[in-house]
Amino acid sequence: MSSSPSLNTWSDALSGFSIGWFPLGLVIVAVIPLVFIALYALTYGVYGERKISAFMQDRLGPMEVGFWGILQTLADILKLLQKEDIVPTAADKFLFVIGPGILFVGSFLAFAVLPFGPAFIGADLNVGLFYAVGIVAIEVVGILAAGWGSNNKWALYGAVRSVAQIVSYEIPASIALLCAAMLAGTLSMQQITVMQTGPGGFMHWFLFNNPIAWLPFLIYFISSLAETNRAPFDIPEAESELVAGYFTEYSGMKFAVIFLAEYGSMFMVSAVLAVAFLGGWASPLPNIGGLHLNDMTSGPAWGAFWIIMKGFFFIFVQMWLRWTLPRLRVDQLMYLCWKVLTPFALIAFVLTAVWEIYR
Amino acid sequence: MQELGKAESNSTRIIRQDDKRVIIEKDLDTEYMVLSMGPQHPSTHGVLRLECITDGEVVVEAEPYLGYLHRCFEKYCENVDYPAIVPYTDRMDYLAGMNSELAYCITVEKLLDIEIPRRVEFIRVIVSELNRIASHLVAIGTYAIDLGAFTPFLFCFRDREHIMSLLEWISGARMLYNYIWIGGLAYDVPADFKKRVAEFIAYFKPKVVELYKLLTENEIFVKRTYDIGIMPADVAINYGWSGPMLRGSGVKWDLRRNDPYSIYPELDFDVPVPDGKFSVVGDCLSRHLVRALEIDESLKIISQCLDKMPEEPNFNSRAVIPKRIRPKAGEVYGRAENPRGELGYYIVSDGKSTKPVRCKARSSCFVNLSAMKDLSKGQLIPDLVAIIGSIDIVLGEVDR
Amino acid sequence: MEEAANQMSPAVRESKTAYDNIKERFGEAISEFDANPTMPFFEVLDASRWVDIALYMRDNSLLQFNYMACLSGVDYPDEGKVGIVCNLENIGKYTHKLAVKVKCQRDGGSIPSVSCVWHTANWHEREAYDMYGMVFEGHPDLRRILCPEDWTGFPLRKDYQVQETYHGIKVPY
Amino acid sequence: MSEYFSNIKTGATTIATGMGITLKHFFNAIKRKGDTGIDDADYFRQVDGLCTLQYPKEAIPTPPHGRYRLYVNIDDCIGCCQCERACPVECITIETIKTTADDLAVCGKTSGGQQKRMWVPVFDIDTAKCMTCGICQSVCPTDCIYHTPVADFSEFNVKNMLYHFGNLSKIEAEAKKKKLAEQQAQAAKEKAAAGAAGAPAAKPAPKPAPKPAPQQKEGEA
Repeated sequence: MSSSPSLNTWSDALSGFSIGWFPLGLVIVAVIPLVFIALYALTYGVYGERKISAFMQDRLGPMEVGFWGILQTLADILKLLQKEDIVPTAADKFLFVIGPGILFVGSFLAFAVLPFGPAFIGADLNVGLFYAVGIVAIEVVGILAAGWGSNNKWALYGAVRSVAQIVSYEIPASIALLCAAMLAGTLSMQQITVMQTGPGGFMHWFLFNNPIAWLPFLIYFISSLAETNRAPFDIPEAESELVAGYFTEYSGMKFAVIFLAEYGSMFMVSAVLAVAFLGGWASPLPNIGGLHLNDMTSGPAWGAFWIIMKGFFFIFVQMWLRWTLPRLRVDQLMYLCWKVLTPFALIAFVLTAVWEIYR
Repeated sequence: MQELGKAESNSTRIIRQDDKRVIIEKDLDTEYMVLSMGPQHPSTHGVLRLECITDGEVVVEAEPYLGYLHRCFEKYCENVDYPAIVPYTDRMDYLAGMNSELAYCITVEKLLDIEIPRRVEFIRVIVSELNRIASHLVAIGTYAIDLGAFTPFLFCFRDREHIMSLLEWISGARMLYNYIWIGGLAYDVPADFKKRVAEFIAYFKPKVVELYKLLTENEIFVKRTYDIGIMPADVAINYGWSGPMLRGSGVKWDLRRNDPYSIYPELDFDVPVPDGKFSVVGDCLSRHLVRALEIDESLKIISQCLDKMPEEPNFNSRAVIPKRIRPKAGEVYGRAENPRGELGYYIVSDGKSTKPVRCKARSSCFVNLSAMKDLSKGQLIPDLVAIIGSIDIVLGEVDR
Repeated sequence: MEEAANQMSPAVRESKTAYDNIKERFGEAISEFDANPTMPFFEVLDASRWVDIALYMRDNSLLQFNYMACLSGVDYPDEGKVGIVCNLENIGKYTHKLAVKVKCQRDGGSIPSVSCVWHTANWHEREAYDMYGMVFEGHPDLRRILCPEDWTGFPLRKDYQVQETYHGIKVPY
Repeated sequence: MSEYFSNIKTGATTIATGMGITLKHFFNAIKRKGDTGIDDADYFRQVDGLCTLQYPKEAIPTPPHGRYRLYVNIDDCIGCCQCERACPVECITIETIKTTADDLAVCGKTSGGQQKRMWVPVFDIDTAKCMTCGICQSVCPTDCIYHTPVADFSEFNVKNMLYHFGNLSKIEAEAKKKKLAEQQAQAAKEKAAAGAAGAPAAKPAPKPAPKPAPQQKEGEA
């Protein structure tokens, strides 16, 4: 009872701390996401996926570098850094080089509007959600550049598939997010989160606040898998069909950048999902009587903790799905998008509108 | 409406409508792309090369190219003694070495006309059925990988590992056994072998059910394989298909039943063929189902063999092996049901030398694969991968 | 002759019955029946009629050899010939099996292709051509199948000498 | 339309079943399979959970008659060269020198009590070529060549894969060869002399017949 509020106070104090005019505390809070991204990509993203997949498959996974192989990713990155940077002779060099860059930038630009806590958001745009959806779609350009620039037939197939897939799945994904925006009445990510905070903890989240929200929630989750090329929608990189899809020709650091971008956008869509339906940085714990759990676990540092945890949870689900399911075929993918997800998204849209009117 | 033909390029089609008016339809000017799939490709199961002519993602024609793993098996056979061929047969179909050895040994025994002790026959059937399970596990597992599911593959390999251990225990090697010899076996089985195999069956049965739930019943898997690569029964026979491929087309043809060898006539087992309820007869799913069901049948056979196997203390498994194998002049075509189909050996002996004059291996994969060109017409690339996977080729046996 | 027929195992007797049917139709074009117990066979003496015989064997309602189990090339250096051995049988109706031999001259000889009769023969004939060098007339796609296309010689002939180098690579190991 | 919904339903349920299975395995990862071998009675009681082993540290034991690295107990070898002839990949090279009569005692007997009549200065096995088929083992009359269960014997230099089992050093071998040659020459001379004296000329043996050996024994002694 006594320690938790002090942590909360500490959290508040941290964000309020400043040396003269310089808000050092806020800067520290602002650094959290950047440090986090690096740490996340290194540990949870790559190492976590390898370990999770290993455990699901009755394997041990990486064990050699560090305790239980925890430093494996670092070793891999060192290896990738040392590798010769190869650009195929027949490749379109400009596109080949710029492709991974666009991918990387596209996946990390969206972090700008991600509210990492009540105190920190890179840019609280009033069209934040719209921006996030739009900027993630820039990846298509990067993938197309990488696939075309490689001058490889497999890469071209991967790129073509990817473009068709991502552009198609933008539609149900956007409509599903629109439902959340309608529930919140705003497009600002921070405002959407604020709408879902309250003393009731998770009771205020759209998902538990509102039975209809489950539908857009699921639709967005499925679409987000497709948008980040995760299984069972990993047809652009389908390793058993297209060798490695659009990044067949990449090696060394360019490959690492593509990889990092993939994990970046994985977290991105998970965080957007958390913001839109699960209250972003809002603490899930409710105030029960005299026990002010919610108040205790709120604040800038706690906020960052909660949104990261929520994001991680969805990444875990993404990995879990990936290591369970076979891959869809191109036409089945389109079937799912246009004949299942899009109609249901539209239905969800109408239902949400009705809910909003008659609530 | 009737398509009269293609003119100039494939983009222009001349179509005659009902009123005899001829119209020329012009599409976007596209070209076919030649896509070389393999020999280094994740889903060609080794070093098969397919030269695909593709129209977008649609395969217009796929021509297989073989020979990247050609190791002159037949030339070798003409230069080594009969017993020394056995280790080479292992290396042909390296996933089912016991079955390859069995096929070769019964062929030579047919030529030698010798009687094999019953216990040897039982052990032979047990090990070759164990190996059949192992081989089908690889087939199912790699098929899952082809379709993008990685976990079932590793589950399959985990269980296959136990079979490998069992076979290593009796033969001394994990994959290339040289265990079944002409006229006998290299060793008798260890004392606890029967018990351990029984334990394996008890362990393995729930794992198969789990595998079915994880893979075979999965809707995505079913959708990926249902109605893909259909081969009608008569065409399959004409192509010389055999084994699970032929049974997948609905022909109840199993050499263990139809041309029985060893002690199979005494054993009670079914020959699974698809009934068309869960799959279209002859499609990839049927072939997968046949393999999955055959695992159950093999388990049945093994448990029967364990019950019926005669116990003979101080059994000498090499008792009837001829000192010098020199068959009388003649020729023989002998065969056995391999996990992949009919594995036949055509052996010619001149009666003078201890080396065969001609030893041809009729490999099942080689024949099954020859239908690839027909099967692949008009399929999508992901379906092409599904079809190759369902043929379950082992390039060691295709190229020999 | 009677005695010989009585000594035959049931399987060989079945083959003999099938053979008699073919003999009746083709007479001199095929040789006598070789009733060995391991692989009963007959030889096609007039190779030019091989496709007719094959078609008859496949389509005759009493024969229906619809399944070609194996087609192997064989070298007969003593006779100066190379040939093929086809193991045929029926799937579904009958249990009879029969092997057929067709031979041709070692140098420049040719055998009619039966790949139009049994699709199995397509690749098997390519293999036989690859290894023994007999030409299959009417084969849709007669190329080498296991050896590289520019390989010289036919490896399974008894008098085969391996080439010294192949594209600058030393061949004999 | 009902098919449409039933499709979605089967899809969802089968995916959920699959995910249940993988999650079960995920939580089962706290357990690990042991590394007892197949000949142990507990083998199938320890198979739950993670099943991979960290190879160089842990390994599945190879069974007692595992067919891996070849070993030659050269003390038992009688130099019959049967393994060399039987080997399908020709990975065994043997050179033998006939033992001179006075050396028979030095040469010794096999563990089976058979008198050895050959020095084996060279008994090389190229384990890099060996395909562990076990044919040499099966033809050996004294069971002196056999596969051991040592499965991991990798080397950085392929030349180290050539195992030497010969029981004579090069110098010793030279000496023995010389000795044999001398004796043979002497035997041939004697024989020639004997032949010239008595019986119609025996072949001036370039290759010594096995018979003269005992005669020599007397001469030498």
